[in-house]
Amino acid sequence: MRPVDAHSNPASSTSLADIARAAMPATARLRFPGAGMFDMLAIAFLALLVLVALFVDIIPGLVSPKFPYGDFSQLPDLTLNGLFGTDEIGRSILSRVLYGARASLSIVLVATCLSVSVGILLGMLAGYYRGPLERMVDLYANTMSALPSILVVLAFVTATGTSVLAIMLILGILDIGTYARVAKAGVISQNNRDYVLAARAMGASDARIMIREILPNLVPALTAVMPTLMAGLIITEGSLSFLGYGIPAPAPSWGGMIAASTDLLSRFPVLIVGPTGAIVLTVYALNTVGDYLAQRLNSRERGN
Amino acid sequence: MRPDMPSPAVADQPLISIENLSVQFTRAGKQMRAVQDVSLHVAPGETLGLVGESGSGKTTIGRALLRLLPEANTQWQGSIRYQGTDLAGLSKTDMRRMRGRLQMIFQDPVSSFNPRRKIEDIVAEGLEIQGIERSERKLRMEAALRDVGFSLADVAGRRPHQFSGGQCQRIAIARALAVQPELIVCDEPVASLDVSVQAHIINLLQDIREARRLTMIFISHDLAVVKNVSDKVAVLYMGKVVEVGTGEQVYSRPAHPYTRTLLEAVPVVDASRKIKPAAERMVMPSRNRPPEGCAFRLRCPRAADRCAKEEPVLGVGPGGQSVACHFPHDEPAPNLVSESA
Amino acid sequence: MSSAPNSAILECRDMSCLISARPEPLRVLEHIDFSVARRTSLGIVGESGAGKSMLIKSIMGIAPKSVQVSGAISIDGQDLSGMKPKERAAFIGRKVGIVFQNPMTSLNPYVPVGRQVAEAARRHLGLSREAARNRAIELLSVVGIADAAECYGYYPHHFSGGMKQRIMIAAGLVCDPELLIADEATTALDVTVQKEVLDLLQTIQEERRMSLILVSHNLGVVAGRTDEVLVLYGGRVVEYGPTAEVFRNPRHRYTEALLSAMPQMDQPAHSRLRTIPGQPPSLAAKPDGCPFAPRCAVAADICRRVMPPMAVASDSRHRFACHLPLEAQAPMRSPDPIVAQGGVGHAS
Amino acid sequence: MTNLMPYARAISGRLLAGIPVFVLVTFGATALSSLAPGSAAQLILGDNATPEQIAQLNSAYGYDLPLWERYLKWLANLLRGDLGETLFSQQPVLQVVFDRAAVTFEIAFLAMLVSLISIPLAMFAASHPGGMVDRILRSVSSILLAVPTFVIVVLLSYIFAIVLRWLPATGWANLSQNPLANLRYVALPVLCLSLHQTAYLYRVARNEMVASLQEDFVQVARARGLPLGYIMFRHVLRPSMPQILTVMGLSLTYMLAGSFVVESYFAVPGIGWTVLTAVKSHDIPLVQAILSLTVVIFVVIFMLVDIGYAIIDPRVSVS
Amino acid sequence: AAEEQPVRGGEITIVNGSDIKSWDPAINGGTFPGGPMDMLDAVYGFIVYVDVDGKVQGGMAESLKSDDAKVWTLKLRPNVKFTDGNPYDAEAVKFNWDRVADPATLSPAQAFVASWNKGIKIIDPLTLEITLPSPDRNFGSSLAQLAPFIASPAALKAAEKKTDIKPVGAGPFLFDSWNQGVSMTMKRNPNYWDQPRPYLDTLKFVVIPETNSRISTVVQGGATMMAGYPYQFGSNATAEGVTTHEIKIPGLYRAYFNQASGVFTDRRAREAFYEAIQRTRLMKAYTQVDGYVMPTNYFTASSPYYDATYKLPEYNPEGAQKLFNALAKDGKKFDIKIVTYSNSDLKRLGSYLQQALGAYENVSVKLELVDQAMLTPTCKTQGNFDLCIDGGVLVSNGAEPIISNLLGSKGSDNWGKYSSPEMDKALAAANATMDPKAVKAAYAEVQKLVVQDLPLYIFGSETRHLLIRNNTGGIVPSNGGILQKQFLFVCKSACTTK
Ligand SMILES: Nc1ncnc2c1ncn2[C@@H]1O[C@H](COP(=O)(O)OP(=O)(O)OP(=O)(O)O)[C@@H](O)[C@H]1O
Ligand SMILES: Nc1ncnc2c1ncn2[C@@H]1O[C@H](COP(=O)(O)OP(=O)(O)OP(=O)(O)O)[C@@H](O)[C@H]1O
Ligand SMILES: [Mg+2]
Ligand SMILES: [Mg+2]
Repeated sequence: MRPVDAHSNPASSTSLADIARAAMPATARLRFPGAGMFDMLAIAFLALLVLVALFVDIIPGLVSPKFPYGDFSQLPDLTLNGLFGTDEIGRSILSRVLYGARASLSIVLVATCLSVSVGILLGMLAGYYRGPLERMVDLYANTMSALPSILVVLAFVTATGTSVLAIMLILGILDIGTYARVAKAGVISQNNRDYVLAARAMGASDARIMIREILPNLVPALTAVMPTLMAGLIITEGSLSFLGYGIPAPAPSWGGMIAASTDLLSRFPVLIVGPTGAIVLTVYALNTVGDYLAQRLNSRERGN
Repeated sequence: MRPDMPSPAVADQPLISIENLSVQFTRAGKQMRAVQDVSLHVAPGETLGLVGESGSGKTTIGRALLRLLPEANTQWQGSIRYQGTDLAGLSKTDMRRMRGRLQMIFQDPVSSFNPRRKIEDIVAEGLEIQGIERSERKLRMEAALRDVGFSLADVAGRRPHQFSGGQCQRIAIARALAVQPELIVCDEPVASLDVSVQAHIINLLQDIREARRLTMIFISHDLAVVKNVSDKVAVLYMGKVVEVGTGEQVYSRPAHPYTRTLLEAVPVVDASRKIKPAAERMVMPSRNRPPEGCAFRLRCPRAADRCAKEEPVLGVGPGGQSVACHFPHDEPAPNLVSESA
Repeated sequence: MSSAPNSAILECRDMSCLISARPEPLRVLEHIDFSVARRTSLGIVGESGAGKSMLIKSIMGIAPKSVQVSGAISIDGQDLSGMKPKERAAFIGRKVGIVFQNPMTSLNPYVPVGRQVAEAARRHLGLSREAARNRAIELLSVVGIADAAECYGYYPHHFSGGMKQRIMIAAGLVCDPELLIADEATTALDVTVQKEVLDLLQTIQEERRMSLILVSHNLGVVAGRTDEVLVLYGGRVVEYGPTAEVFRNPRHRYTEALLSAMPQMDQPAHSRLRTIPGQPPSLAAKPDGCPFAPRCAVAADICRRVMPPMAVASDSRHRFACHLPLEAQAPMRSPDPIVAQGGVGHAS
Repeated sequence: MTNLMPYARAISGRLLAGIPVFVLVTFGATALSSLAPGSAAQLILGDNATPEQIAQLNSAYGYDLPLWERYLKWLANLLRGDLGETLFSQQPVLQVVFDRAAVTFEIAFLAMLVSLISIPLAMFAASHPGGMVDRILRSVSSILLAVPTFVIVVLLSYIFAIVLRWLPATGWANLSQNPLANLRYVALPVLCLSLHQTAYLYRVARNEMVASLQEDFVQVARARGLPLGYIMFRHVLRPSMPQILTVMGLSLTYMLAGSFVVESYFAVPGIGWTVLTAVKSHDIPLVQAILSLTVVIFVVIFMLVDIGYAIIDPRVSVS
Repeated sequence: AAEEQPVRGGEITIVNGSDIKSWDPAINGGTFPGGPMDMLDAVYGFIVYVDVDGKVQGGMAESLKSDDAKVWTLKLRPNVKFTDGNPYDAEAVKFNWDRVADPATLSPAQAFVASWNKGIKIIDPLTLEITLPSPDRNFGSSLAQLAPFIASPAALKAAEKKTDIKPVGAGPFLFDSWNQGVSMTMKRNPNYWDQPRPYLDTLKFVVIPETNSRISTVVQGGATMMAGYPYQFGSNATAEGVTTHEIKIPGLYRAYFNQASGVFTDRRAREAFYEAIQRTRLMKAYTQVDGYVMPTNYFTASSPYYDATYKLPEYNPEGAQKLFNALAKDGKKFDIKIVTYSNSDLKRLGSYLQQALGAYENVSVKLELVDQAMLTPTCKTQGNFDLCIDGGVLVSNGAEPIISNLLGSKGSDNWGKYSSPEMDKALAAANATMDPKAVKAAYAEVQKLVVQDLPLYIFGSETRHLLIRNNTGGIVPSNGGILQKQFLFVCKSACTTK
C-alpha cells in the first residue's frame, strides 16, 4: 500500500503549477518529483533569493543600501528603487531588502554549515559508538531544546558583542544538537541495515563504514530538516536584529528594518511592508521546501 | 588458487566448527539468551541448512560465526574455529583478512545494498578492502558477475534501485563471490523473493557451490527450500539445536517432535486432498522465561514428567542423526513426503 | 437470512482499477470476473504486485482515492454501485468480515482488543454496550482465546502475532458476515502458527456456513483449503477454477510454471528447479497482450499483441486466459471431492 | 490495570535526565556572566564609582571568585532554598521569579488553551485530506508559521490597539486583583503567543492524523464500515496524541520561557521580559534563577508529557 | 479652560519608560518628567524647586535666600514630619547633605555638595545657614537639581546597603508597593504639611519601555499621562480623551565631541562636522517631522542671554570636504566612532549621520549602539567614543547649573572633556555676580567661546510635552517639567484644554 498524500497528488495542482514547472529547466524538473505548485514556487523563490544575494551588487540601477535615495519615509512608486518606498532616513527599501537578503542568507548559510558539519560529526560518532559520547550529545541536544534559542543567543551576544562573525557562530551553535540527533538516529537505524553489515562482512573499517556507507544516506534526512531549521535561524536572526543585537548598522538586516519601522508604524505603515514581506516569504518558502522534502523522504521510506 | 587453501590432508576435517556457542543480548536491561550451547560442524564443500521458527536464533548463529554481531549489547561464549583458527581470538586486522574467506548473503537484497552507491563500487568494495590491485579487481568482478549471469557492462554506472529484487540478490551473490570466499552464510536469501524468481536464485547458488566448491550455511524457515539445497540440516528451537543430521535423515525420519510439527505445518502444493483442520491449539512458551526442562514440552504431544525435569541433550537418533529428545520418534515421516505424486 | 439464497455471495463483473498517473493511468486490475458461491471458499493467488490487495480493497470500497474502480460488484445479490458511500460501507461492514495481512498493524494498539471486536457489532447490529461486549467475548472464545472475558480489556501488545490474527478473525466475525476475506492473513506468521490460523479459518468457515476468500502469494496455502482458486498475474485473471483441478491440471502456462518452480518436499536434495525467466511485469510498462508473454517460453506473436480471452475448459468451471494453453489431462474421476464437501455447487 | 510503575519510571527518568541539563545550563549562565562586558557593580554604583569601589562591590558579591567556586556557592545556596536577592530592588530572587512566573504561566496556559482549537480543525482536515478546508487551513497555517513572532506582535498591536483601539496596547492587571481588566490585558499577548503555536500544533496534528489514517488498523475499521467520525475519534485521535503531546510540551516550554518579544512588547511583567532586562542589567542572581526555572519547567513539562504517554499509550508500561 | 475646583480622591497613573534603581535620595538624577527624580519626588518632595520661569521656590522648605550669593539661609516649615514620625528638621537636612558629600555614598552630586557642606550651620531646628566657598548666584537651582531630596535619617541609618534603603520621606505620598521594572503604587500621605493637598488617594507609576506603547496606553486610558515630544505623539495628540500640555522649558538636543582623544581634538574636525551635516535634515531624520528651527548657539532666541552675533557654523558641504581633506593630509583622517543607545529614534539619528557623512571623501564612520544604561559608562567614564549622542533634550531653565556642567572643564555633563580656561572664567564670572548686565556680558563671552571652540554638537531644541488624559487637573510643573504631584487631581469631566 502506497498512500498518496493529497498535497503531492498531481490531480490537485492547477495550471499555475505547470507554469512553474515549465519555467524550470528540464533537468531540474526531473529532480522534484511530486512537487506541487507551491513547492515549485517556493523552490523558484529561494533560487531567486540566492541569485539576488549573490549578485545584488550588479543589479543594474539598484542604488546602494547605505546612501540616500529619496526623501525620508516616502511612499512606493513604480521605479526600481522606489518599489517599496524609502525608509525613515531616505534609503531605498528595496535595495535594503535585497542587501538584507544577502546578509541574512550568508549568516544563516554559514551557521548552517557549521551546525551541520559539527552536528553530523558528533551525531555519527555518537550513533556509531553509543556509550558516553551518545549521552553527551543527548545532553547537549536536550539542553539546547530546554532553552529558548533566543535566550541562548542573547546570552552569548551580550558576552561576545554583535559582529557578523559572532552571530554566525552563535546561530551555528543552536542547531548542532538537532542535526546531531537526526544524524544519530540515522546512524542507529542504518546500523541495523544489511548493507552496513555487508560492508562489515567485507572487512570495512569503522571509518570507512561511517564515511562511505552511512554518511551518504544521512543526506536526505538532513536535507529534509535543513530548510525548516534554516527558517528558524532566519527568524532568530531577525528577532535578534529586531531586539537590536543583530548585524551592526548600517548593514541592512530585515529584523533591524522591521524594528526601525515599528516606531513609525502609525505614521508610515508602509515602511514595514518590504522587510516583513521578505522575511515572511523566505521563511514560508523554506518551510514549504522543508515540508516537501520531508514528505518525499517519507513516501520514499514507505515505498521501500 | 590461493596459497592458503586447505591441503587435501585436512579436507575431511570440518572447515568450520562451532563449539558450545551461546549468545546473549541485553535489551532494556534484561538479558536474553538467543543461542544456547550450540555446536555445529560443517565440512568443506558441504551445505548446512539451519531451520527453525522466527526468533529461534538462526541469524544470530550466522552472524556470530562471521563475527558480525553488534558489539554494544552482545555477549557470547564458545569457540568458532575456522580451519583450526579460533576466530574469536583474531585481531581486527587478522579478522579483516579472514573476511576474504567468509562471506554472507542477506535476506533482503534491496536493503543489503547501500542505495546511494553504484553497483560496481558495491561489488568492488570487498576487493578494495582486501587490498586487491585495480586491474585484478576488475578481472575478479567480471568473473563474479559472469557467474551470476551479468556482465560488468550490464551493471556499470547503475544503482541498486534500478534492479529488481531477484537481480539484486544475484548481484549480492556476485559481491560475495568476488572476494573468492570459501564459506558463504546465506541468511534467508530467497525469503523476500517472488516464487518465480526464487527458483532462479536457488539454482544459481547450487551451481556456484558446485563450481567453486563452496561451503555454505543456508538459513531458511522454508523447509522445502532447505531440503533442496542442504546436505545437512540443523533444526533450531529457542536457541538450541534439537535435531541435526543429513537432509535425508531429518526429512524422512524426523526424530524430534518439533521437527515433525514443522514439517506438518509446511503448506504443500497438493490439492488432491482437502486438509483436515486440526482442532487443538498450541501454547507458545515465553522466550524470556523458557520453561524448565525441555523447551518444547509445552507444545509437545509426547511430553511426560521427565521432560519437565530433565533437559534433553543431543544424542544419536533412530535415523543416525543427533536429536535432543527423551522420546524421539522412530517411525518414518508422516504422509508429507507424498509418494503419491 | 438473505434476499437471494441461491445467488453468489460475491460477484465481480468486469472490474477494473486504474490509478491516475501521468502520462497515462496505471492499470492495476483489468477485467476481473469471478464470483464466490455461498458456503464455498475461494483462494486468490498471485505474486507480489499482482493486484490481490487492490482487488480486495476495491471490493470493500477502501481503495485509495486515486484509484478509480469500474465494473459491477454485488454482494449478496445487491449491486454496490447504486449505493451511497455510507450506506455501502455499512452494508459491506455487515455482510463481509475481513482479516488483513499484518496482525501487528491491523489492530489499533491504543484500543483494548475487546472493544475493537465489539465496535462493529454496536454500530451495525445496534447492540447495546453490554450485548456487544458479550458477543465479543463469545467470539473471542470461539477463535480460541482462553479467558476471553479477561482478555476483553487487554491491549494488542499483550498478544502474540498468531493470537492477534485470531482476534482479527473474531472481529471479522462479529456481525455474522456471510463472507470472510483473509488477505494474506498468515503471511507474516511462522509456519506452525500459519497452519493453526489457516485451520481456524477453515473450521470457522465450515461451522458457520460462511463463504471464505483466502488471499495468498503462496500456492501451498490455498491448495487443499479452498474450493476454487483464482490466479492473478499482472492485474489479470489468468486462471480460475476448482482448486484441485487447477493444481492438478493447470492450463495457463504461468500457473504451471509457478507450480513447478516451487521447491517440493519430495524432490531430492540439490535437484534443479524449473525457473521462469524475467520479472513480473511492472505497472508502468505493462504489455498490451498477455502479461505473461514476455516470460513465457512458448509465447507467440499473438500473445504479445492480444490479451487472450477467458477460455473455458471442458469442465466448465475451469477457465484460463491463454492463447496457447497446456493440454488438458484426463478429467478427474467423479465425484469431485471438493464439490461434495463444499456443499452448494455453482448455479451455472 | 492501574499499574503505577510507568508513571514512576517517567518521573524518575526525566528527573535524572534533567540534572545534567540543569547543571550545564546554570553553570553556563555563571560562566557567561563573567564574560559579559560591563558589570553589575558599575550599574549599581552608578557613574561616579571609582574602580576600587567597583572591585570592592564585586568582591562583596563574590564576583571575583573563580568560576567554579562561584558556581558551587550558588548551588549550595540553592540547596538551602536561598537564591539571594535581585541586585537592584533587593527583593528575594525566588519571590520575584515566582511572581513573574505566575504571570507567564497565566498567559502560556491561556495561549495553550487557545491553540487547542487546532486539534478539532486538524481532525476535520485530516479526515478530508486534500479537501477545501484542508487546503485552506494548510495555507493559513503555513503563513502563520512563516510570520515571526516579533512581526505578529507589531502587527496585531498595531491593528487591535492602535488602529481599532479594542484592546489595551500594553500593561498588566493582576488576575487576583482585577480579573476583568486582566482579561483585557491578557488578550493580545495570548493571541500573539498562540497564533504561532496554533499553526504549529495544527500542522503536527494534521500530519500525524493523516499518517494514522494510513495505518492498517484504520483500513480495517473502514473495511468494517465504521463511520469516519467514529474512526477519527476512536482510532485516529489517540495514536496521534503522543506526537501532539510532545509538541504541546515543547510549545509550553517555549511559551513559558521564550516569550521575550511578546512580553517586552506588551510590557507584561513575566519571565521573558524579566530575563531580558536582567540580562541587560547583569542581574546575575536573577538570570541564574530564571534559567534554573526554565530547565525545571522543561523537565517538569516533559515529565508530564511522559506521564501523558504512559496514560495514552498502553504499550509504554510494557517496554 | 473650565476652572475646576480640585477635589479629593481618585487615582492617577503616570507612565514612564524606565524604573528607578533604588530609593537612595542621594543617587538618582534626572530632573525631567519620567526620570528617576520624578518618582522619588512623590515620596521625598523637592526641598526647593525651580519653577517654569527659572525661579527658585520653596518646596518642602519654606525658602532659600541669599543677599550676596555667598551666604544662603534655608528656612524649613514647622511641623513637617517624615512618615516614620521623625521631624523634617535642620538636623535631618544636614545629615542628608553630609551623606551626599561622603564619597562612599557615590552620589553624582558629591562634588557639588562637598564644596559647601562644611559651611552648613544649624541656626535653629528650622533654619540652616550655608556659607559657600565662593559666591554662587545659582546655588538654589543647583541644589534643586542635584541634592533636593531629604529622607528620614533613621531610615537611612537603618539600611545596611544602599539598595536596602526604604523610602521614608515627608513628601505628598507614601510608598505602598513596588514591582520593580513594572509598576509602583503610592498612597496619599495623610500628614502632608500642605493640607488639603495632596488630592489624590493613589498615585501609580507604570513602566513601559516602548514609546508607542506608552502613547497608546494613555490614549486608551490605561494611564493618565506620559512625557514626550510632539513628534512622538503624532496624531495621537488629538485623539479622543487626551490632550497635550507643553512644558515651556527649552531644551537642547546635543552630542558630545570627544576632545580628549581622537580626531575631534582638532577644531577643524568639529567644524567640518558642523558644516558637513544639514541639521534640519538631521532633526527630520530623528523625528520624522519637519519644521524644526535650529538653535544658533547654546542660548536660544527666547533666552534673555541670547546673543545673535555668535552663530554656530552652517551647512557647507564644500567647506566640510575641504576640511576633511586637510585633516587627511595632516594624517588625521576623519575616522570616527559614533556612540549612542539603541532606541529607534537615536538609531535613526545615528544612521543618518553615518549616511550623510558617508557621502564625503576621506571620512569613515562607525556606529555603535549600546544599551541605554551603558551609555554613560561608555561615554562619560571610559571616554570610548568620538561622538556620543545622548537622547532627549537637556533641559535648562535658565543657564545654570546645566551650562557649567556641560561646558565647565570639571562639569559633570562635560562628557567630551572640553577644557578651556577662558570658558571656565566666563562661567565663573556669570555665577559670581547678581548684576544682570554683568551676567549677560559673561554669557555673551560664553557664546563667543562656544562658536570659537565648538565644544558640543548642538543640533536642535525642543520643549517637552505631556500627553495627558483631559480630565487631569492641577498640572504644575517644576524642575525640568516634573509635575508637583500634590496638586494633581481628577476632574469629573474634561478639564484640561486641548
Ligand atoms: N541485536 C539484537 N539485540 C537484541 N536482541 C536480538 C538482536 N538480534 C536478535 N535478537 C533476538 O535474538 C533472538 C534470535 O534472533 P534471530 O534473529 O537469530 O532469529 P531468527 O531465527 O533469525 O529469526 P527470523 O526467522 O525471524 O529471522 C530473537 O528473539 C531476537 O529478538
Ligand atoms: N496507492 C497506490 N498508488 C500507486 N500504485 C499502487 C497503489 N496501491 C497499489 N499500487 C500498485 O498496484 C499494484 C497492485 O498492488 P497490490 O497491493 O494489490 O498487490 P498485491 O498483489 O497485494 O501484492 P503483495 O503480495 O505485495 O501484497 C502494485 O504494482 C502496486 O505497486
Ligand atoms: Mg533471521
Ligand atoms: Mg497485498
